[in-house]
Amino acid sequence: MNFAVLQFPASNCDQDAVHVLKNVLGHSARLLWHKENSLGDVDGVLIPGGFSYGDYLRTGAIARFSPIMKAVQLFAENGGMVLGICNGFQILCEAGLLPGALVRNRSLQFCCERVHLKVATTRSGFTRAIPENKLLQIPIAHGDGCYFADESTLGELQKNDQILFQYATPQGMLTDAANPNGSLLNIAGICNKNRNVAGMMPHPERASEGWLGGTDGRLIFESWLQELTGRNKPSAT
Amino acid sequence: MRIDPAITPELVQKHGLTPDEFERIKAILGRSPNYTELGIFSVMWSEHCSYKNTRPLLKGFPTTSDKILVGAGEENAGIIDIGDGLAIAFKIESHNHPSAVEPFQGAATGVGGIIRDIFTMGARPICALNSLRFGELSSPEVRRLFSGVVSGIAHYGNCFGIPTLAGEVYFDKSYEGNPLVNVFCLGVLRHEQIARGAAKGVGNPVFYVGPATGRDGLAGAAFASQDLTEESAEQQRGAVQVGDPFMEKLVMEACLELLATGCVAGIQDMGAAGLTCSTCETAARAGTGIEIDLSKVPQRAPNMTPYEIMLSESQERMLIIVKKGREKEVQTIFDKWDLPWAEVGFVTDTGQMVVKNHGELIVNIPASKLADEAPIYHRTSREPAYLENVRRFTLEKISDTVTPEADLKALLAWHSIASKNWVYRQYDHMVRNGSVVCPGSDSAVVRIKEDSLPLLPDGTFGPRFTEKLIALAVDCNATYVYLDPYEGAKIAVAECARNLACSGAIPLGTTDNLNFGNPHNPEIFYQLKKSVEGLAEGCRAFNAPVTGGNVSLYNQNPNGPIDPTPTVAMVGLIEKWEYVTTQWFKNEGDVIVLLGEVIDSSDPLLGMGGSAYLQRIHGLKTGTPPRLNLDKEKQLHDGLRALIYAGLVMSAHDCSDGGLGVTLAECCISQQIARDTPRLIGATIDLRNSPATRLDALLFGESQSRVVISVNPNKLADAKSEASQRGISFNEIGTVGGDLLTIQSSHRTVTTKLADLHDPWWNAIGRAMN
Amino acid sequence: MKAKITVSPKKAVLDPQGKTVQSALEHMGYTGIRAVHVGKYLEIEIEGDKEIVRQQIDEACRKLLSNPVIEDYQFTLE
Amino acid sequence: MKAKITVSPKKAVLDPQGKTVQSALEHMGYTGIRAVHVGKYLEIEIEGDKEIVRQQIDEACRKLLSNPVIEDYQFTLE
Ligand SMILES: Nc1ncnc2c1ncn2[C@@H]1O[C@H](COP(=O)(O)OP(=O)(O)O)[C@@H](O)[C@H]1O
Ligand SMILES: [Mg+2]
Repeated sequence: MNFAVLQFPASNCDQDAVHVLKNVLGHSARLLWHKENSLGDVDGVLIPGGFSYGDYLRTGAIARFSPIMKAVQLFAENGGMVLGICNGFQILCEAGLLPGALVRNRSLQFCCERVHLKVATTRSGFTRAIPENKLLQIPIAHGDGCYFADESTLGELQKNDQILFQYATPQGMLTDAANPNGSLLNIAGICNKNRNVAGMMPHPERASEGWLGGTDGRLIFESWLQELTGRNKPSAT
Repeated sequence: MRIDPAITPELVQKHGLTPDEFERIKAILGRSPNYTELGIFSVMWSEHCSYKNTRPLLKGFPTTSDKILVGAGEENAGIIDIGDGLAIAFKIESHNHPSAVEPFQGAATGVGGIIRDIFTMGARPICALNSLRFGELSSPEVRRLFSGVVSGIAHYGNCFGIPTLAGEVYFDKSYEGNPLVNVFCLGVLRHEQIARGAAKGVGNPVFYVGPATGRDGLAGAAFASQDLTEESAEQQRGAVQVGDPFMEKLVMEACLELLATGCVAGIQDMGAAGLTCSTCETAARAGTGIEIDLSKVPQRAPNMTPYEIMLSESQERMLIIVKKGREKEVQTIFDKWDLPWAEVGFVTDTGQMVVKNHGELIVNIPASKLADEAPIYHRTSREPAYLENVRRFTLEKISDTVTPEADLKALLAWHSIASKNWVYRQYDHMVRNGSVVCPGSDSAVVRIKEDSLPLLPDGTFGPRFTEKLIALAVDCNATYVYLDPYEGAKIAVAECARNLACSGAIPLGTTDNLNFGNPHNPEIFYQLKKSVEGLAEGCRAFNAPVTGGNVSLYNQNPNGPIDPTPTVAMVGLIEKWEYVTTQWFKNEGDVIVLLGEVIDSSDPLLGMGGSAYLQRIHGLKTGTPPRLNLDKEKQLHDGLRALIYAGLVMSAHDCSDGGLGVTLAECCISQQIARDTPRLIGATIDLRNSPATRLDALLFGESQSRVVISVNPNKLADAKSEASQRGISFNEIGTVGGDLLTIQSSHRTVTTKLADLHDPWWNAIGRAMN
Repeated sequence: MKAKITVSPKKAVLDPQGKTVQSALEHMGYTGIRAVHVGKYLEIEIEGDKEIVRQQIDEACRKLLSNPVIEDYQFTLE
Repeated sequence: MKAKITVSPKKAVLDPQGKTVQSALEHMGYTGIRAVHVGKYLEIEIEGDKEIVRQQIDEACRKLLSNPVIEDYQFTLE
């Protein structure tokens, strides 16, 4: 598969995403500068973590106006699969490709640690390869990861089975103590209604090699690859 | 037009220059300096830039090895070969005074500064460390400084995208009002990618890159508060430097991209003393001259004077000397990254640093005399009076413990020993996908993979290589240094090297940060001198030459000087993945072995002098600290590495603050799997055969040259024979397993539940901060 | 001209900063505090026809300077 | 009563956030922008004697709500 990993000014997990897609999973992945207007020939788009535009004003707020985001919008409308990780999730929300917003952690502190994630649904192209009831261990690293949406949006998310991941205790309970940032419903990741665009605060690319303390993150990329296999390429401008 | 103030003796004095120094300046120039020139001399001849008080001492450091590619003092940072054509650049730097004034921005700009020092060398920065000292957390002001500094480091490092992978934090009254913020950065590059801070090639244009210059940082020691302008008083004083990590990330990416094109003749960051330092040093290094015109320098504030522009410390700026005819490539790259740039001057053959403003000559100084011929002072030293009292301390003055369980918990909760997770959780310590061992073990370990490197001219990372593993640690027990500067400094080096050995690494090099009080005080100068001797001795012993460092003097508060704090950061190489070792116990049934002696019986204080135990339990900061035999220590490290290489070691943790008791507890409780998921694993220890006369010394004495390892029982015989061949003492002291830590001794049995140890240790700092 | 823009968190959005400031103020001994909200303040110096500028600022607020999911904005032009 | 407080970076101090927002606005096509400054906005709902509250808010601004080293504040009471 061919992946484009978007590169905004001060994206800083861009190279990490390329590394995992390319060197760990053996697919082709290249960095795509935000000033480009076209995605070229790609099967999937990954918006990586980082501090695009220094996180100034609001996380993801400025990046979403970059030229490349128009192409991403179109790609997504045509069914193309887009995954936003951390800052990528924030950008997707700002761009309106995902509902809700990510606000300051309730501790008001940046938080970097491994967390437990309950997989709320395997009915998505980003979670389908995850064994039923498996609790994932994946690191988070963010200062603005508190997921917020109004009541009706939350209701929609639940009704449509759009919640992908939720912060959980080691036993899989969705408690307040397990919630590192105050996210509503302990939400760590969601997808859109069409299930082709997803965002998550945890960093699966940091949990894809055993030496770095776990490989649970790989299941997410493997789900994506499974989903892409046997799909037609969406038209990309 | 503004009129420069007259050069009076008072003005010279306000610039921190002595009458003798002023005479020297006049001799160099053959005339009296003007106001801007005076400012330039004052910053270049400050301790920060010239090391005028410490240079003779620093000569004692070992600075060579067959692996050193760029040595101490040559450039912005030293560079060491790590094989396969790869190299690492690293350095530590202090930002103590700025952090005292504005903790968040002071610490943030400290991180920014050290990162620039590294990518200036052509290296891609891949990890950062920090070493911090504060007063005690019971004070709200200290809490404000502590949380400000930590979030400043987090803000800059996280946004820039560098993992802050290790560090240390100590709390002691002596740092109240004068916190220490030392930050370290390490970068990676190929040998042929080394860049130089030299203004080579007469006629080459000089570029300024980065944000516009403002009146930032002018409040430094060198600034004289004259009525210079009509601007507000606040603007005259100069503004606190504000860091912009976003800008720095772009500047770095652009600079690395630019260096790959081969159109750069020389490059230097504008750190302390900004344009002044970068222009005269690059010219001095190349033996050339340099001429710039200030009217071309981007300026943020209106009506800036030449003096202000030359002395400004605005952040995230670089000076780049470009090969003539290739200016276009520079412009293309900086435009791509939306970075401000300007061509401000050119390289000359006159040896002079010439500064003009709209064509008018403002500054004309021989560059090399300014950069390299600062005065040197041999200060007098005198043994501090307090040391006599220290030596008089004996153990008879305190009675042995009858509450060892409570003492152990108290020590684990003592803020200098307690887990620093409240700190390092705020740092992104995993970005760049290289963090093999994260904060929480003796050393951090980072892997070097292809994308750790700057790109080559062809846009690739170059030939493949096997991933490399670098271990890092930073240490200094300043209490020891206070109580015995020479021995304490030696111990700082030894502890650092021991931390590396515990992780399976062999030392490559050292960088140090000398944080001391006022060197004009002979007692302080004594601390400085003896510490440097101790560091030098230690670095020699472990074959870890000093590749660079930093000096920060005048660290005092109204109550007196800080404890002498020669912070040591050491970098090592782990040759194979299998050698990577962490400090926590792994498996039930493994045998616990103490490498080294249970207690140093030749020490009359049994390792209790200066110990955490004396400080925390008895409120005493005294006693001669433990002795350290470097030969024995080196033998221990070599032996430990041999055991690790032979695959015989499951865990290794060095015995330091808090002694054997704290070390064992940490082996049981320090593995953190995920949020709220520590892995607790117990141990049963039998010290009944040990010779100790006192229980407190047995549990909490800090005798040196000791490491606790765990060994699979099937490999015990092999381990024992390897150890005996290596001449290191090998004491089986217990077994891993259960949910208690039990320590039997001839005095009594000490038993604690692991959860009761973990909670105070893990949460002490967080609780103090809430 | 100067546009002075305030952006505040919507009432339904968790405002931990407001909460923290409130309890810090209470710790400092201030009484009678009912609520604290923390938002953003922007000042934009801009030239142009006042009515056009007004429209532009309003648009910029909607598109970039605030996020309608979580924030409300207000501005004045001087 | 409501105290409306704005906290802005001092003029002499670098305001990277303001700079970044300014260039974002320019990229989006807005013209005529001379400068952008980004600061904080606080609303405090508080009961008490107006004069006393004014003093309290002023003190709180100096001690807690702004960082006098790099920021200026202003407030109104309504
Ligand atoms: N300021 C800090 N930043 C990052 N990591 C830290 C910091 N302080 C301590 N740590 C980490 O916590 C662990 C324990 O530190 P320390 O108590 O100094 O250990 P030791 O006694 O072995 O030197 C180490 O892994 C260290 O890197
Ligand atoms: Mg230490």
